Amino acid sequence: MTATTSVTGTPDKAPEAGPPKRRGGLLSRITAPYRQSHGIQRFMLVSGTAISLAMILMAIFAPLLAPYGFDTYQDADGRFPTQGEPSDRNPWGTTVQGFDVMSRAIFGARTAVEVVLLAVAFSLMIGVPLGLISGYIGGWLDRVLVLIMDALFAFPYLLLAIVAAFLLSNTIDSGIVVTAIAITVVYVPQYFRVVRASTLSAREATYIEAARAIGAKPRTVIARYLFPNVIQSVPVIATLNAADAILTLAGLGFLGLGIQPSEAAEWGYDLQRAIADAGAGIWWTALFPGLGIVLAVTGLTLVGEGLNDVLNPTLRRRRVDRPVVQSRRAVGSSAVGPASAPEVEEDAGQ
Amino acid sequence: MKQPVLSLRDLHIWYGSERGPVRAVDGVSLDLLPGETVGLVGESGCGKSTLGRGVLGLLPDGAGHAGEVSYGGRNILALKPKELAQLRGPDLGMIFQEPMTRLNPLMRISEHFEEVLRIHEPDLSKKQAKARALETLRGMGIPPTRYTQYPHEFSGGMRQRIMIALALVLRPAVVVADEPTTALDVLVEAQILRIIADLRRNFDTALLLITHNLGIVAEACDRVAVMYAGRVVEQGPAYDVTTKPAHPYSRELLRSTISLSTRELHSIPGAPPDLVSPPSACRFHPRCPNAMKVCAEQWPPTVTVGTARRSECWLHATEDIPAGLEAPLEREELAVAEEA
Amino acid sequence: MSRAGSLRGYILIRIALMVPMVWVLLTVVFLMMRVAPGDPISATLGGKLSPADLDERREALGFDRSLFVQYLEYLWDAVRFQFGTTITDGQTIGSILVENGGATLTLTVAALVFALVVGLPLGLIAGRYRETLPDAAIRIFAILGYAAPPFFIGLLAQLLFAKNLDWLPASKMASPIVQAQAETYTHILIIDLAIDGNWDGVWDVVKHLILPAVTLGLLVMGVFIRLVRVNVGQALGGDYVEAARARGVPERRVVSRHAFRNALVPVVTVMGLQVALLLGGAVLTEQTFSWPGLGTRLLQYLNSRDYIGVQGLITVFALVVVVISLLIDIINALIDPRVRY
Amino acid sequence: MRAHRMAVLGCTALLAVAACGGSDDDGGGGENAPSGGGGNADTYVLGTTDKVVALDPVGAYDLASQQLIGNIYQNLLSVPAGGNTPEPDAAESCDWSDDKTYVCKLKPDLKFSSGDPLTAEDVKFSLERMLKIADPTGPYTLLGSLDSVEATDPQTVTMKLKKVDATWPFILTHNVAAIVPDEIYSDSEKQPDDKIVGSGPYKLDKYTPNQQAVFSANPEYNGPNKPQTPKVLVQYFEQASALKLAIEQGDVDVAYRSLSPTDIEALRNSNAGVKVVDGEGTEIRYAVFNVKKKPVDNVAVRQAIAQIVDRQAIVDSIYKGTATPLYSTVPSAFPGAKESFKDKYGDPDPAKAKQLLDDAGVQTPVELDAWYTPTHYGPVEVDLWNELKRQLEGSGLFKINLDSTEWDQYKEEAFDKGTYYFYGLGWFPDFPDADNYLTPFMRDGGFFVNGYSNEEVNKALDAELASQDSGEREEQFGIVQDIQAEDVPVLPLWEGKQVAAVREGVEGVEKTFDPAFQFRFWLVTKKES
Repeated sequence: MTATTSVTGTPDKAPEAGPPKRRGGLLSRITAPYRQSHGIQRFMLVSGTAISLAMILMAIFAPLLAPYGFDTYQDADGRFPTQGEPSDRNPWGTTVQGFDVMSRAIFGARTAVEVVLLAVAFSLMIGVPLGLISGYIGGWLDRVLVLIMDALFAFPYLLLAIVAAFLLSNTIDSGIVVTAIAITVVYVPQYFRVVRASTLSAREATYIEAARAIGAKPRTVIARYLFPNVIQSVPVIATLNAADAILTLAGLGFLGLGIQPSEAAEWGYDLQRAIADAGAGIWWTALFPGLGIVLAVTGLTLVGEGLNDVLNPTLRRRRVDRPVVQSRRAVGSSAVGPASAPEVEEDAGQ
Repeated sequence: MKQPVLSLRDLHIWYGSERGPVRAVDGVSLDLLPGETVGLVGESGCGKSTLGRGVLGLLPDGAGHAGEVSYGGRNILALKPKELAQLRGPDLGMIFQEPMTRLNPLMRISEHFEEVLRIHEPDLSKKQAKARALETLRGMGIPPTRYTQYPHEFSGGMRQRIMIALALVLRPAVVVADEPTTALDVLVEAQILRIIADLRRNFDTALLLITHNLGIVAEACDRVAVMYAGRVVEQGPAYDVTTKPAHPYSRELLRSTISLSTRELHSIPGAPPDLVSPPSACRFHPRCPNAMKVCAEQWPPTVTVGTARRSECWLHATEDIPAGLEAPLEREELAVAEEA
Repeated sequence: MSRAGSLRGYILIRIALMVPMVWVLLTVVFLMMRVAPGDPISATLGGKLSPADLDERREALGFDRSLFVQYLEYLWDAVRFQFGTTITDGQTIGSILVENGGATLTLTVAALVFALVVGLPLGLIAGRYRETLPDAAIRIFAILGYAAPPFFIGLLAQLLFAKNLDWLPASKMASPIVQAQAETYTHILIIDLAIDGNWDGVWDVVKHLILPAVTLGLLVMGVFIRLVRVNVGQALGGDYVEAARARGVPERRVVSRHAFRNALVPVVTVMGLQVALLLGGAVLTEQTFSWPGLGTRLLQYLNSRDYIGVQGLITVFALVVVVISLLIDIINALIDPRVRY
Repeated sequence: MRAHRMAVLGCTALLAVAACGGSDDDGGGGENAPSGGGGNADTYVLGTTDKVVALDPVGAYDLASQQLIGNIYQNLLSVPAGGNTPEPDAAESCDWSDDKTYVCKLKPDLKFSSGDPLTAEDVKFSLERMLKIADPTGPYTLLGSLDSVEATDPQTVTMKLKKVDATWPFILTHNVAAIVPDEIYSDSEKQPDDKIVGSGPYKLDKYTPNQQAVFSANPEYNGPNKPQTPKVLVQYFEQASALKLAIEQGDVDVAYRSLSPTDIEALRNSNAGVKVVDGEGTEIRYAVFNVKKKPVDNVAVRQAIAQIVDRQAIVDSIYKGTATPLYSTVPSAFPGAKESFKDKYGDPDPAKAKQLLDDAGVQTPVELDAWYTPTHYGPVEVDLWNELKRQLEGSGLFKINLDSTEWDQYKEEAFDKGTYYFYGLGWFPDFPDADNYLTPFMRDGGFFVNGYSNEEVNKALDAELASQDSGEREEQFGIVQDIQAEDVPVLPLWEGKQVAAVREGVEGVEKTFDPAFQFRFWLVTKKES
């Protein structure tokens, strides 16, 4: 779902950037979407966050959670069987290479989170400032940047990632960095476009003129005034960016261009090796990496969609229960008065 | 004596909101005689648009209602959606305020007409339908050559005329016009008003004209109902109410209307009340210059103050005020902040 | 000023706008390929040719000249649709397009059709009954469709429908006999078979097409569902819908005729981007189903480190997306009169 | 077979299949199985994941291309199925007129599928064209010892060699000596893939690269190998899993080359109307030491590694019975093969290895870098090297850092720059003779330039090349193999079986599995099902 323009419904219409909301604490700003959401949105937001958090925790505490290392092939009493059935020694069975499926799955989360953090960080660091500067300063710089970014938009993002991985695989040896760079190349235009749009609309806002009027230098205007406002729509893009990063990582792994097993556990690679097993009725080697990818991406997309619904006011349907209407008669004693039915003058009208 | 074509009996329409029910229409009774134009005036936010939409049953899902809107012997509010849809068009018509967004941008004007005609009069042939539409449009001053153009190719005024034509092509008995001219400039407004005036002569249509412009009411309406905070505080013949308003709010409203003869501006202090928890008893008492103690404690009676005129105010029933409550209501000086 | 006049003007502007974009694209591809160290020739034929032969080959293809000269030559070739001949199997990019383009075209079109046929109605239902259970179910389905990578869905589909149920063929574009008999007129198998009137051949290709098209279609369907849902939701609250209801137009017709039609406009505008997503997904889908498309060829050239092949195909992919987004802008103008005006 | 034989893209030479669990469809009716009585079907379909590089012999040194070329063109001599000595094919008879001149007489009225006659002129044209074009992806280097070729008369070809070469008759059986029509083929450019003409048993009717190749029996063919099935379709697949599903569904009658070990094991145990056939193969996998680089310059280190490596464990856990342990670079199928490594090191024994290292005063654990290439030899390669790492580290004597790079960089680093000193390579036969498995590895650093040179080895190789007596040659081969085990410049690991999955009713596939590694279309028949 990289078509972010579709995320906010109408393309290029940035959410109105009113004056900065009152400086609620960071926590209240983070939990604001949850409080505002209700019904289905809340379910999506909450479940999405739960899954994503589970993934992140699994990644952080991988060494504690996983029974073995990601490339352990034996324990006290000898080697693991290859493609062994799930047993108490290997709760989720073993892969064709004799690794423990559960440990690979858990460490796979770590690799995924690493790539996601790197990719999102790179994309943010490049995309957002570019968008801000281009939107605020405008002129020929803006036109050139827009042209380049639109061109990059035309690229199918997986192809760009494949070629980038293909080109960089010799220079940079860590697969994780290569994948992250590949995804960054694709995601910078997304941030650029959204941030630029909201900068353009925020630029005209009165409080920006006021800041300029009191002599603020462009840099401070951008940093102190524009940035907090424009950042509002970035989390939605970030979650989808993360989801796509995982899919790209898996795609590269499947094509053999991603991370080698000796370097780290990667779901895409494990899934690709497990395709032959699945054909042979060995279900556990393919199921868990596949599930890992699907869950991680679903979690992130749910958060993205939930956030988008909350941030996009036009979508909110006031799901408020129908009030019970009591006619005035039933209202308490305070309003004493003639029966509500007005006397109708018989001879009304000419 | 003509039977009213549409009569509202103690109509309540409340919206659900986080802070509790918004009592937009809170007990309104009003009648509409065939061919009669009734003006419904009041400040914005007093519930007149809600009432207008309530008549056609165009309420959002979360709205609760009570009381009766009877048309042709049936209570519209109790009708099933299918029956209500059959009524809208041939019997009940509506004209909206903003013409720019009221036509489907992807459909030609001809398609709009063919759609509504084919739904309500299926046996009409395409040619007859087109003739009927063109005839109504000609009445609105829109040339047949533009029949197949798209909405975005018309000006605001033209689109409003098309909307009116669409509402009238099925010759409804009752038309609710929700501020039809507010979005238009004065010249176009005059044309629209002349068209509306013709309604009564050509089609004997009853018209509920919702507006906040008292000038229009004086000029185009037979009777007028003044609405405040969800209730009709005064109703009666347009001429009488506009020249000799009975209810203090009507009087204040007329005084703050700008006309060529206005010397100095007058405005009613305070702001329209919060409909979630409206002021007790007479809702105008916080802003009413003639407010008495009783006004804040007991609900004012609806009193007949003239031929077919009623007003809901203790001033008309000073004799019934319980002892000691007739003294004027002291009010602390309104702080400026509260004023805004 | 006839309406067509402004449409033609509109198209000319769009085409004019496309030229700088294509120029930027070509530059990006050119630079990207030069990022890697060494030059394409030594990378591809390094191990096989003696240094002397390598130099001679490099001269032949002009990789020894300055980067800028190479760049100008590359642009000049691109303008004349010469994207170079591959090093490993000496094919011109044009011939590759002719040979494998048809398969990718068939697959992406079928996937798009599936995504629209399934996505739009679901989006309509979700938009119409927002915040209800069906809405939630449809949205989850859309997300899962996107979240599961094509090769995972493809694998499951092959195991279930091809292996265990044996309803559908598991891979390839046609069964061996059909493919052997097919004459080539347009290099698009299904059309060639149709030209021959070989209808059970066509049916055979359709059967082979179902699994890959659905697998790839799921990737894009999610976006359509969400788009239609958002726009139908907004349209149902819109002014012209309320006006239509006031005219007694029944709710079912309001939803399908007014809300849905207007919700389609943004779907068309975003179609261009979906083509890019489809082409990306096509690489994985073709690999899983042994589909002889451009994606498969690109991977072959990647594995044989054939820079010219990779560079040519990537340029073609990007140009296809740009051209299609131009076409879509024009379609958009046809559908939505406001754009033309 | 020169170095770039390994340019076989993405193929696991070893085919292994995992048992197909879940509900097995019974004999999944292939919808294209022609109905009709018990006679032989007129078509069968061969499925493979190989990638064909070229169909003109000039540009084809990879195994995938040669599977087709062997059926399209004729050679003067060819190795019949199951045999391992060259027999006359297009030639009536061939013989040495002196130790450096080889004369062949052609059979009368041979024709190409285009109708053009096949004469000595064509043979001369084919050989000279091969050397003139010298395509980098072609096998032209095999004709290194050819000095000149003359068509003394329309039916006789006289070839003069630069040096005595007993393997020359074998080289004539190789695709490098395939006979092409001089009327159609050019002597400066490769023939396009869709205009291929040969005089072999089958002619190519239709070819869509990496999709399908359509063959039908060549009407003009009159040689020893009569086609039994008139039409043969070759289907190309991208993934082994898709190929396996195709054979199970009956879309394909024979699945040959690159089913994964898991696939083959599954097909072996499944009853989906598919059975697995195999014959000994001659593909080998071995590790190479750059004897000039620390720490493998010390022979004791290399011997210790040879002592620890457990070939049986590798074959069982990774290749699931589609490969067998290899104790010398010469595959066991060849006359003159000798299990020198087994004789010298016996069973794997880390203690003996430790002894070897202590005697040489080598500090343990020895830190070693090892390299493999992930895609070139297929996905199973990484498992082989993981296993080697586990075994060597398991002995406590070594610390292995494993690394992998893409194929072209791998060749550059290993052969040209020599930075890699312990890495894996594979090899296919050019012709079924032990020399083809010793000279390229042992003579002066071999094709991988590992810096190893041994006078005694070179002397023995010269002797076996010069002698015509097979007994004498086998003795020389033995000497070279023993030195190989002693100096361990190269560490043989396993030799792969040729394996294929075939549907019931398909006969003759196992007959073509022999050291020549050529899939002979004409041997295969398919019963009407």
